[in-house]
Amino acid sequence: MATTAEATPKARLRELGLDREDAIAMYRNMLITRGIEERGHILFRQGKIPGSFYTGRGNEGAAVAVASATKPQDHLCPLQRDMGVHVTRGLEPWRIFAQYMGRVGGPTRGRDGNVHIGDMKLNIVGMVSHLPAMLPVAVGLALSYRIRNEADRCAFAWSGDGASARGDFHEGVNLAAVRKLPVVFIMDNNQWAYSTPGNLGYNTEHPSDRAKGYGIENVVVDGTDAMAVYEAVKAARDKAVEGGGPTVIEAVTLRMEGHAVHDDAFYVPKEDFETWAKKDPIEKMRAFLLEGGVSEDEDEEIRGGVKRFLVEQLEKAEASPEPDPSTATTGVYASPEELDNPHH
Amino acid sequence: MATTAEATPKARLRELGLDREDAIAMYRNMLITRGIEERGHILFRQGKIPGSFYTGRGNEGAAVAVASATKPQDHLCPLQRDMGVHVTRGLEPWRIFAQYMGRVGGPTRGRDGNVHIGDMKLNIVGMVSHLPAMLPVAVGLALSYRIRNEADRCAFAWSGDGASARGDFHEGVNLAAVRKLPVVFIMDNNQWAYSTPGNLGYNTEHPSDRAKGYGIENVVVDGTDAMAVYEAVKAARDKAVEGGGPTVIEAVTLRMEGHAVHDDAFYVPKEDFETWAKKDPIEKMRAFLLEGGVSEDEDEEIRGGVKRFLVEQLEKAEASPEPDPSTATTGVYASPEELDNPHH
Amino acid sequence: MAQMTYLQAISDGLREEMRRDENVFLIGEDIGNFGGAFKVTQGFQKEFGEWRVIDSPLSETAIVGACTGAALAGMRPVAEMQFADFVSCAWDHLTTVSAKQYYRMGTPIPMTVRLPCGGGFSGGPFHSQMYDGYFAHVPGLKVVLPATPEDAKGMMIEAIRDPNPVLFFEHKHLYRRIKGEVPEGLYTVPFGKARIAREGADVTIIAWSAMVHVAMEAAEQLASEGIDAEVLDMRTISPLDFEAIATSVTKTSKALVLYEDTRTGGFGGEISARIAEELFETLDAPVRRVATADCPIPFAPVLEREVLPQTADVVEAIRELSAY
Amino acid sequence: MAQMTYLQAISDGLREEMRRDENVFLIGEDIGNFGGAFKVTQGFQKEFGEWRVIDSPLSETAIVGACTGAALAGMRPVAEMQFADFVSCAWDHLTTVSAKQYYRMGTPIPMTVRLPCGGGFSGGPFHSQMYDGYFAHVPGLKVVLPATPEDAKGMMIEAIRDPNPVLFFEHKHLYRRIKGEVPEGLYTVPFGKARIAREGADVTIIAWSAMVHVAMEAAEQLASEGIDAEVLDMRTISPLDFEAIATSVTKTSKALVLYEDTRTGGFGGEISARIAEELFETLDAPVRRVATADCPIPFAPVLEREVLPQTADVVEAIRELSAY
Ligand SMILES: Cc1ncc(C[n+]2csc(CCOP(=O)(O)OP(=O)(O)O)c2C)c(N)n1
Ligand SMILES: Cc1ncc(C[n+]2csc(CCOP(=O)(O)OP(=O)(O)O)c2C)c(N)n1
Ligand SMILES: [Mg+2]
Ligand SMILES: [Mg+2]
Repeated sequence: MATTAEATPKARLRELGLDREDAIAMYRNMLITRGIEERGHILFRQGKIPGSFYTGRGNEGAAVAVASATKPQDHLCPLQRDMGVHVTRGLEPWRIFAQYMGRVGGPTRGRDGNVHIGDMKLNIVGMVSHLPAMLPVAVGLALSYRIRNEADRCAFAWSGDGASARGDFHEGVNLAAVRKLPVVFIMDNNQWAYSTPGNLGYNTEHPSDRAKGYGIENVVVDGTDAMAVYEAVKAARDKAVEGGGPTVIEAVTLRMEGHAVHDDAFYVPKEDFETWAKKDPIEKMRAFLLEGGVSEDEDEEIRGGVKRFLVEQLEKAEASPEPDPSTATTGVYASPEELDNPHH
Repeated sequence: MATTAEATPKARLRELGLDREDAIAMYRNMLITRGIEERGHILFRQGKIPGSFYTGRGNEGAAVAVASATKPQDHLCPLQRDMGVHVTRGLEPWRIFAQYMGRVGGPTRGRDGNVHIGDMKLNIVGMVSHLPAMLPVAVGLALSYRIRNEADRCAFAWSGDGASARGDFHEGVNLAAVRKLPVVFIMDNNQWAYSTPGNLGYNTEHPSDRAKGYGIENVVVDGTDAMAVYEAVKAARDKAVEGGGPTVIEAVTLRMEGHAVHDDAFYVPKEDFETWAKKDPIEKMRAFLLEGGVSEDEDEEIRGGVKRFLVEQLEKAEASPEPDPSTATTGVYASPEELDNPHH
Repeated sequence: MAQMTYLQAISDGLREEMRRDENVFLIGEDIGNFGGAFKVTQGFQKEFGEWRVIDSPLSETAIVGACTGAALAGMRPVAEMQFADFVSCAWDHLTTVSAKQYYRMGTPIPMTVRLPCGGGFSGGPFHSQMYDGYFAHVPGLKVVLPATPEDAKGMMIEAIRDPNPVLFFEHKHLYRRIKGEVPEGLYTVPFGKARIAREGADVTIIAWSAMVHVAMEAAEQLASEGIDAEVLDMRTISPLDFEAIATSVTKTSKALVLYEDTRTGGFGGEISARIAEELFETLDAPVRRVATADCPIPFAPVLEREVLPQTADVVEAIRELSAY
Repeated sequence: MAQMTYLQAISDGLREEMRRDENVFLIGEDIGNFGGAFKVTQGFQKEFGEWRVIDSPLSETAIVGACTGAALAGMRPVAEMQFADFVSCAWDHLTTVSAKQYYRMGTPIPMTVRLPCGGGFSGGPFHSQMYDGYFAHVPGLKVVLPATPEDAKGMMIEAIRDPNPVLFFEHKHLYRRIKGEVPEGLYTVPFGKARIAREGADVTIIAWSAMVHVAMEAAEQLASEGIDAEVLDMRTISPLDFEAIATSVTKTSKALVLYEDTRTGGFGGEISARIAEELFETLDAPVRRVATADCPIPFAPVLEREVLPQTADVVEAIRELSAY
């Protein structure tokens, strides 16, 4: 595992080309991410979220860090544990709450639920359930950059440790490797695929070792260490846009909840939860900031701000109406004008 | 590439646990294989083979050697360049000719063509066109050996250099690796996938390097050297049945004809054809036998015998009637009795 | 006889047949230690061991491909798709290999794919689909869809024993909502024999899977209006018991086909076509279809309700049919 | 106007649109240096370069998945499946992602998948299939199937410009056998507008793709017997020009649906059902269907002929329909 150089937070930030505000923004985005998902649980218990509900608890640091290392022109194809990507890119939380509750204000206007969101204005492609079907899509985005010779543009595709066993992963990564496309593959290794442990999903030390079969590099980082993730992603992005081909970045975390609300994760050893609770990415980031000169007061203010912000956002979401049933069957096919002016 | 130990043919055979008759049988099977396919070309030009036609010229040595290293109880799932497998297992050539010509005597009774053949009495599973769809099937066969604790049984799955880019390869090999199933993967690396060269299909030195992504071993052998192939396969089979998990054996050859009859292979450098013509697997085997004490006369006799045998077999095939059109739509579903008594 | 939920009946059928025949094994995602996303195989791994209840990688093609291979080796594999929707990832294998191998090679492929299917609970576009019509279109595959606990158990056992690839659609919405008497021990319900769920004289409702229950509700409502509907539970659509349809429609002269797949291209169209083609002279009104709208299944309850067939839609359609 | 084969017309449409719009690119197996298995893109890589005519690995899902992505980035990707049959390997992606992305996310996916399809030349079970009915069942996809060179070119251009995923079925049996006048330059043939291939008064034959030619042959034969058949070339089945069908069947009162997909579950069933449902009172006879038998397409010519719809089958069916 690539280890984080021991350095003061300030030196570390300098090394990464980040300033204090960047770091605070990342921290804030992690707090917002967790806040959204925690409120999601409450909404679910209140019966306000239909269907099922799941979160990316434990992965906030990695998701936010990856997104922070991207540029606005990069397309991102995040998956089910990557709410932090949407938050970092600026998808307003009220729209996420609205999505959860099936309201018109959500990015899918009630047509899809949970974290099945995206916003092409923010260059985030909405995921589908079938995993990891969006990975070849990201490769196609990268291919189009290459065709158009867009110099500083990179696509990002996510996959889980488990979903990397699917054919879509293989075909997508292989095509990208063969054509040295500007794409970075993020592997959320949260140690479980639903109830299935890593050793039943892959036969290598790290799931990202699959990269070796494509002749590309993989880098394993501590996914609870946002700075480490940021560093690895930035390097991989630089390499990709310079024509060096794709990299797989594996962010190791533990999925800190069940697969979804109905799953109590009885199969995860309790000690593991305890161990990884101590490595909480938000606490880690907080410690980093405090050590780097952010005061307890300032921290308090940030956290309070996030809380208030989410309360507002939730109110706004609750005010978003249910979709009009008469629209249920419309918009199955796009009309030519929409190519120039898509909904999102 | 694993190199063949320099040794006398006799010592080499002893080392491999083979005797003179075994070697002659392999040679004979290669000759039959090539003879069948050469006659296939003639039949095609005569208009006796409907549709298209393709062969495995250049791969006779590898196909025969692999099959020779298997045991009768092993299931084999060969592909489009592996006629030698069928021949070695004992599928009678007249049935292959009948298959080519769409006659009832072919293993598919005119329902499928070319090398889309199999015979469950010989434990050969008939392939489909979609590549490499039979690979997960072989994994399932191996899985059933494991479930039933059958000690000395191994399944064999083939794939081309090109087809290894498909999801079926990934999912099948991964499952086998994770469960350490008794299966050996043979990769026919004939340097081309139709007109597509290796560097547009995979990004590693060898296509079998894909194995590294599954934490299993790959062995690259000269596919024109039957003894080298035999040795590698035997070792992989031993390992597999002892619980050591699967191996990918890559047999490097050159596809010595176009992809199929309509393809003149203009895209293959002429020098390559010349180079590889000198490495012809049958000539190599012949030299090996002559050096090992088989006389020119004996060789002449073997070759003459094969010729005569194929003339007979072809006659028998030509006598096989066309299928009865009224049967065209029957046998879409199996009836319960057929489970106990399948057609083949 | 024991009272069982539809889900328990499926488990029971699986368990009994696994006890009887050691060639039966299960493979799927999270079916072992976890007991499956819907807990159909809860406790199975304890009873039958890790090699008869196999937790696979996330690989639908490997799962069904391995089943084809195991079937060729004489096993009786049962695959679980975590949701029917994910069978799209194994579409190629099922249609290309499993379905055609017997016709081409003469080698039967006795395998079962379990498919928790259907909508009605805000599963959204990828956890709600009814995939039956796609597969009923494929020669070589059987498509079976029990509507009751008793059928669920008997058809499960029949599916495992059938020498062909069988797609066993278990409706998620019935799992825990539908209870009924289920015989103990081993029994089978043959494929290709519809069940008259309700006798009636005025109009025939042709349905399967969860839609049988919608049809029954509609029939009850209509009874109070003096319309006496016959409800046919097809049980399987491949094979299709067209004889049962013909008998009923010959009696009632009017037919409604109710199905949960999307309207256009769904299997109800095929049935409607056959009725009109083969019973042209008996029909007193055009065949009606009530089905899911031609769009993905939306997530929000208000939208999903609009898209999926509702009892009121059936009642309305039957009223019109009656008045024709 | 130039005389072109069906194949040349497709090439011509592709080439002209690629010249006009630099966002159009092609991806597929062996389409570059080799020019494609059927040589549709011969010379394209020379003209447009390696990054607009891309030889992909043997990976159907990567090919269409990449097209979805490129479409989202503003490109106009055109994928080639080497044979339509292999699209089964990309089924999941097309139905799960490409088809549903616009409904869910509001982002159009303008992409075209070229599918050399159909039987009649001993291609066997895996190089002969007609996959149209499977896709016409999927909301969000368009399914287009030109029958003439003129349509092939105009519909190719229309497909590329359409803001939705379009499955463009090119019938292999027409590639070099069918010639016709093809306008020069850029023009489009709109989707969802059937063409009256032959006017007639007695009976309507509804067909598309290669079957249009079978229908025309049958109509010629029938003319000599005094039966005047109208032949409708649907051109596209999703969208479906039901209005054209209704107009014709209202005139003739009798309809035959002719399609190359397997009979049960093929799209002809949907059309037959709609005719019987919506034109119940105009029909003077039950709708007839002539289609491929419910089995894989066998290899041997004697078997294949038996399974695929033949002109004689249509003639016979129309005679019976006329006599009804
Ligand atoms: C093709 C497919 N099969 C099954 C599922 C059901 N499913 C949803 S999440 C999941 C586990 C995914 O594991 P992993 O890729 O490790 O991602 P994680 O949820 O752990 O982040 C499964 C099996 C799915 N979404 N897609
Ligand atoms: C899924 C799939 N796509 C496309 C094809 C068409 N096709 C037949 S052989 C071939 C090339 C295969 O290359 P490789 O795997 O290297 O095998 P080889 O023919 O060289 O032995 C292609 C593209 C196919 N059979 N299956
Ligand atoms: Mg995981
Ligand atoms: Mg090859």
